[in-house]
Amino acid sequence: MSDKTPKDGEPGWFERKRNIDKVWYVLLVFGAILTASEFLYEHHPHFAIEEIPVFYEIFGFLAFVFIVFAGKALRKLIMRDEDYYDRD
Amino acid sequence: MTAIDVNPGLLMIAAGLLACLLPRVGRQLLTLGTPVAGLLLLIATPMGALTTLPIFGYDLTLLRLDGLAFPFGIIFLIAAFLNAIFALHQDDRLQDSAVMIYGGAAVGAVLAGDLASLFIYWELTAVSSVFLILASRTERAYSAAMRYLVWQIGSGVLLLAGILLHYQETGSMAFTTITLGSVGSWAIFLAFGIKCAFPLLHNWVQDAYPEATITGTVALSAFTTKLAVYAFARSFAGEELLIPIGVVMTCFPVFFAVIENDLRRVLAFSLNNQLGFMLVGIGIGSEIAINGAVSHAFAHIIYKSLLFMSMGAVLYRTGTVKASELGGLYKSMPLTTIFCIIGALSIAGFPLTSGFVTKNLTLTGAEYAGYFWIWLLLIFASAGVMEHSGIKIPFFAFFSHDGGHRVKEAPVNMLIAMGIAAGACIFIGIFPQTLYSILPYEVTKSPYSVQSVVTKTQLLTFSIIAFGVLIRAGLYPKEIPSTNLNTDWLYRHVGRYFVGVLAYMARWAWAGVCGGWRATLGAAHGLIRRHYGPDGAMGSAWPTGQMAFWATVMIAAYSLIGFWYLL
Amino acid sequence: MSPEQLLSYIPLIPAAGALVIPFFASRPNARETVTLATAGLLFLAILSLLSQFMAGARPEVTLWQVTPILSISFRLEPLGMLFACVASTLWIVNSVYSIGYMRGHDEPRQTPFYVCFAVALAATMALAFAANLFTMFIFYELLTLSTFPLVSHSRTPEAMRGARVYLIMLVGSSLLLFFPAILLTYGLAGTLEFTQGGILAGKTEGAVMGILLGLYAFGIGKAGLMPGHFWLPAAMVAPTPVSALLHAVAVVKAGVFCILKVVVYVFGIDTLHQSGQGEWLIYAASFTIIAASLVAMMQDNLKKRLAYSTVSQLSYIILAAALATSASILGGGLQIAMHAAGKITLFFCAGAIYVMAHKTEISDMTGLGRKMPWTFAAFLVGALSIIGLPPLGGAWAKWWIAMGAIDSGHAMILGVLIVSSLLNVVYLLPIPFKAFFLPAPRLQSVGAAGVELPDGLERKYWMVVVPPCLTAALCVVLFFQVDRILALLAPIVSQ
Amino acid sequence: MSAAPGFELGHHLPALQVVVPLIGAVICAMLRNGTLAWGWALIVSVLTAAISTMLFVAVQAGGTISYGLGGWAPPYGIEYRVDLLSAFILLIVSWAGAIIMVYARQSVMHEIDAGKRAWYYCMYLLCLTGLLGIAITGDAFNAFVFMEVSSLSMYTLIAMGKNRRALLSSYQYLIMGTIGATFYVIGVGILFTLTGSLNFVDIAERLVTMQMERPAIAAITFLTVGISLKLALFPLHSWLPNAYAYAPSVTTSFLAGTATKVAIYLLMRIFFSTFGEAKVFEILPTTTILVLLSVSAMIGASLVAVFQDDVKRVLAYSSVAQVGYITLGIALANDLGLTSALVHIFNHALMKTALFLAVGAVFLRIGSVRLHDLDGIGPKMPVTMAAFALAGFALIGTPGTAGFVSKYYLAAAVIDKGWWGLVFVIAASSLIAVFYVGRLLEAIWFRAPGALAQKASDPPLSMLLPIVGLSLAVIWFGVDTRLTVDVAHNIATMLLGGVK
Repeated sequence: MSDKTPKDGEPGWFERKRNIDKVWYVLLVFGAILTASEFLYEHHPHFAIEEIPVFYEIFGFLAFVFIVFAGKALRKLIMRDEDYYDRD
Repeated sequence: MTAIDVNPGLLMIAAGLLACLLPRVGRQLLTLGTPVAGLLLLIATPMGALTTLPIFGYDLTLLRLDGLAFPFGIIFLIAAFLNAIFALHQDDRLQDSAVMIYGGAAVGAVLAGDLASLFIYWELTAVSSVFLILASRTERAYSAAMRYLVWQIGSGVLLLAGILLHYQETGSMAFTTITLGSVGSWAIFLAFGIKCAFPLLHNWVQDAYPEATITGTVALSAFTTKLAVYAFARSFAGEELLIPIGVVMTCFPVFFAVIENDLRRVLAFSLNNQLGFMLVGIGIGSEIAINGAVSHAFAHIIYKSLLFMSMGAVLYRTGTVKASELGGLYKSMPLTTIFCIIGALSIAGFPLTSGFVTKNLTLTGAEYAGYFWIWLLLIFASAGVMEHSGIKIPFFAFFSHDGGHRVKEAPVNMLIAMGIAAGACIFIGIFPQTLYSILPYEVTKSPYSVQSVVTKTQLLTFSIIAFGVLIRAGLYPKEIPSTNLNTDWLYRHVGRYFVGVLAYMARWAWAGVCGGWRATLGAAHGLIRRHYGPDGAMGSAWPTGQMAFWATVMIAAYSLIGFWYLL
Repeated sequence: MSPEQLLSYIPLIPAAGALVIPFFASRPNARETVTLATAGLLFLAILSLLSQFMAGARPEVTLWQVTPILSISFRLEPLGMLFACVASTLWIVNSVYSIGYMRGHDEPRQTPFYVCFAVALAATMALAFAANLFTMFIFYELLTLSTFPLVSHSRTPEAMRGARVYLIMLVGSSLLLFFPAILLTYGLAGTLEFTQGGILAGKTEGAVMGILLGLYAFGIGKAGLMPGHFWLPAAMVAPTPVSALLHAVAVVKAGVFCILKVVVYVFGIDTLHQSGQGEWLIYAASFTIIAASLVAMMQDNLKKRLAYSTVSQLSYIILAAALATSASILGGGLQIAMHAAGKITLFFCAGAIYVMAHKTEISDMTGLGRKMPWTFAAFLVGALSIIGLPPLGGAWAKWWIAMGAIDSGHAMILGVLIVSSLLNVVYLLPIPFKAFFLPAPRLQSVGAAGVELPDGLERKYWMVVVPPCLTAALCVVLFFQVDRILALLAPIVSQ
Repeated sequence: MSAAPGFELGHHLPALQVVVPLIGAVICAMLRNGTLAWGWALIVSVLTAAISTMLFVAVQAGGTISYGLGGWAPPYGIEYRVDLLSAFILLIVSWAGAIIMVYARQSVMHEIDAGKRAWYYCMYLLCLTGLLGIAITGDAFNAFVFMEVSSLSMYTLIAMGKNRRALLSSYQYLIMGTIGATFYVIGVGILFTLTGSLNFVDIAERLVTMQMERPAIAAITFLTVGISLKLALFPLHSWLPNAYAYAPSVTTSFLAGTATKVAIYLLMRIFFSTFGEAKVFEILPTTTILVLLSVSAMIGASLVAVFQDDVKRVLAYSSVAQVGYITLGIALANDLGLTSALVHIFNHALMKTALFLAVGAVFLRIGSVRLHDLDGIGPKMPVTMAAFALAGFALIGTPGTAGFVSKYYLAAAVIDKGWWGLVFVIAASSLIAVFYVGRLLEAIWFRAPGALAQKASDPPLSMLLPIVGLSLAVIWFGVDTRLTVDVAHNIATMLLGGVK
């Protein structure tokens, strides 16, 4: 990446489908490694729920999905035009 | 009072006042130099230092340094310094001055030992900071500034009322632990709460911060709310009510952040959520939890400044921070992108960043105290932080689809400021002991246990994977130019009609009062004129006969009355 | 000079000035020199008196024993000392400002203007020193009469109407209520002399006291307690220096000063407080505080808005008097000084804007800040002081009044103070904020003559710009010097 | 009396008090030249004033002076009896006469035809004689004679006005005055039949032993109503505004300052020295009646004054109202009330004379006293109008002026009596005064000058001096109340001491 501003029309590194896929797979692999590592150390759970296998993975995933969908639902309720307050 | 016992806040304020008289270079020297001088002064001040000034029957404690005040003082001065660097590109007398006074007031409040001084600084932060919003010089900013000011000054006068009630009750002006119970203590609690953006009292943050200037928002994000956190830590540590409040604060902004289009407003929601973590820590009140809150505030100021700086840089270059208009900036502003990602990772709490080492303390505090649901919700909120600050900010600003902005990298001074902040985030992440050493209580445990590193990484990584899944499936909500309603709807929309109706009624009543008054006077005037005017019975010249008649009447009346009395 | 001599000569200084001024009618510079010299001399005399006062002097003089009962007497006590200090200090600033305003605006009849001004000041001084109700009443009326020509200065039909309302309301209330109140007081107490602890102490109780308080509160119409406040907005037809000094300092302050003095020296703080007869006045004052603020919000004319703001702020002092505790009385005393400094600043600015840009309506002032930064900066400082924010003088007044409210068991009055402060924010701050931070709409960026306002206005009309800056600075100074004022006032509450 | 060289002359002061102006009038009638007549009248009136002053000093020092006229000892002969009350009234009347005479020359030259001027001065002196006579005589019938002397000459003085309506006003006044005098003389007649005496003191002594029977009540009735007509007590005031408005300026001033005051004196004499306070006020509901009438005057006449467009009429109605203040003080029949009444007699004479003199000066300059014509005249006649303003303030009762002193005492008297409501009536009446005086002052000082006013200027010194002097006196007696209040208080004590 250079300091020069890229030319128009030339897609950046992150805009190529191939690269994005690369990132995505790296991420998945990293996730898999993390999940595997769970079984390699001694657990000191404070709460019972932590004893559920892959609790953090599931919780993180579901929490995220829940937040996004809840947000979508919320939009129906509270979203207004951009100039909502500027109108008189 | 020896030189060493000066409250560095006063130094900043004085410099701020001086700054508005100086030319640009002098001002810049001052904005950069004074925080450094303040830091040196603060570090040189021995712990336990106390300066009191008797005035109008009270002892004002101008300087009181202890373990709690010290880290806040340090970080406020650092924030002021960072902000000074970040603002070097601009030549704005007013903002330079206001930021210094604002920061100085925050430092002053932290180091003040009595409630009267606290009140003074409290109001000073409100008044000085409003200029950072006004300085945008737009109608929107002006309106937001007025709303902001009403909230802030409302907090101030409520604080004043609370202080006086508290004083009457306890006879003490000391700024120290207050037990919730009396009216006064509740007023103080609420006053702090407004400034700390309690749920339902929070909206001024999201309302005003995004309207402030590029540099102004950075300063705003650092001082006001964290001053409130300090005040809570000082006065209401261990107050259990703060725990549910804090938890609600961590959770509910994340939903709003998801759908918010203005990225600075997203950060403002995120600010709210972070404050929740701190309040939970304070509410738990154990040594570790307090440490967690304080350290979290410390780290938070840095990475939140960093994030606001990066968004500021984007705004500076592209003229917008709307997610729907941005994207692909990593090509034009690579360094900014990197710094922003570091900030995002920090706020999300990845290992090796400052967020990890500080949030960990709070979570540990919750774990130790056995608050399961609290803990669970905090974990949930952490995933939420990952969503809006960790992913949304960098993704939509710098990646996503290309917004078509072909701009230059941020100015050098901004890059330096961001670089320092990013460095600090990582430095604290790697060497947490440096931060731990200045916390109020001793920290014995390293945050880097295998378990905590692994579990937190799992949580965050799978959040990112969820993001990937959603976005590849096309389920992630699009960024839409929009206004999302919030509690400010109550006073900006409903309130407007309400005020409209009220004003109409007031006008009507007023006109009624004035008109009624006038009509009464007019009627009285007419009546009097009819009888006493030149043509009235009393006012006209009587003919002689009428005069004689009256003379007779009088004789008759006198006689009758006289005789009657005699009988 | 002995304090007794000073006390009797001080009101004569402006009176003498008033006599000398007409001789220089044809030479404006000499005439204004006389005004300034008189103001300066008065200030020095007050300073000298103040130093002796602080050293413990409590001079008393009886100038004239009109009848065995009635006398024109002066006695120096803390409230009067404070009031005299405030009025004389601000007169100097105001004189400079008047010159700038009257000349900048090419006003007619300048000689009578300065004469009446000096007479009003003489009346104010005498009022401040009044040792009994009779003396107070006499100079109260003189003040009304001497300011009538000032209010009606422009002689337009509108000005005459306003001045008529002004006169009738003030004289009417004083005749119908204040005068009977004095007589009733004499009937009950057998004396009219102001006495520490109150002359009514132990002389009456119950409803009579409440009624008497009502007669005073509404009879002293200058205090502007609603619904007797109409005269103040009506008086805004006066030239701004008049509005500034008289309607921010001398006249309205004379009203609340009288009420404070009556409460302290006629009723007695403790007597009134224990009787509970001041209760209704607390609510009447609170109502005025809030209602006047609301009405102020509706005004687009700057001076009208300031007038209603004054009505609201004055009721703080009435509230303080009604609360009748040591702290509240101190707060009321402070408010006299603090509000004077703050409000005169605002009026000065209003006048300066009028002189420089010919604007009277707030909606026309958007964007003017760049052309007249000092003026609006001073306005901002004054406004912040009125709101009661530190580090400006106004904060202490509210602090002590709030304290008094708590002491007297009326904690909910704090709510009134809070709401009032917020309302102040809402109706005062938009003025400087819009002037500074919003662009001037195209049409409004031009002055009365249809040309764009030139630069350097403030340098040209410095005589109307420097005074508000000075008084704004005074607001800051007062914050830090509050100890001195409190020390001055302390004797009234110590038995 | 003291054994000073002027012993003989001093002994005859009471007689001289009346005789000097009487002879002066006769001589004046023989003078043809107006200016000469004025000079003579001035000398006479000043001499009269000097005599009254000496009398006043003498009475104050040595108590009541009784002077038997024509060698007959009272009660059979006519007695001139100068007590403090008489001396006080004499002082007011004669000084008013003298001061107005200083002023008169220019004004009379302007308003009276050259041929009639000497005649005018003659009438003036004659009127003065009558008024002084009423005040000095101790004989009820003699008082009637003097009443007629003063009234007849007053009718002439009024009728000499240039305005055609002056004649009509004079005629009305004549009728009402005659009715009043007739009632008076009827009252005196009844008294004479009852007691067989005409001497006030003698009557009083005889009445003490008598019950209040119907004849006595009839006597009081006729006397009161008769005198009420003379003093223009509401509702018998109606002759006054026209008389004041259309008479020549000098006449108006003289009338306003003296005539009603002397009538009030007579009323007090009848009430307090003859019948005695106990009979009049305790047996009969005089207080109630008088208070009602006074209050009606104070409010009603004041209200009328507000709407008048002729300045002299404004002031005339104001006089009716001010008489209400005085009769209210009398009606209260207590020490403070009488004090206030007496003080107000003095103060009102001062200020009303000043006001009318000032108005006369305006008439001299612009030939009109319509309010509209006075617009903006203040700056053109600054000294006159400043004096007018001062006297106007006094009329309102502004503190620091004489008017305040009287009102203060009246209010105090009302409170002394416990009648709180009346305090508000007094205040309300003062407030209405603010309106009618304010209206005048606003036109004079705060309006743009009209065509007539443009040409105005201060009058000659001879007119200016009395105006300024009187208005300054208004202030002086507002601040220094030693003379007025102390004397009034002494008189009140004397009158309430009852019939000796």
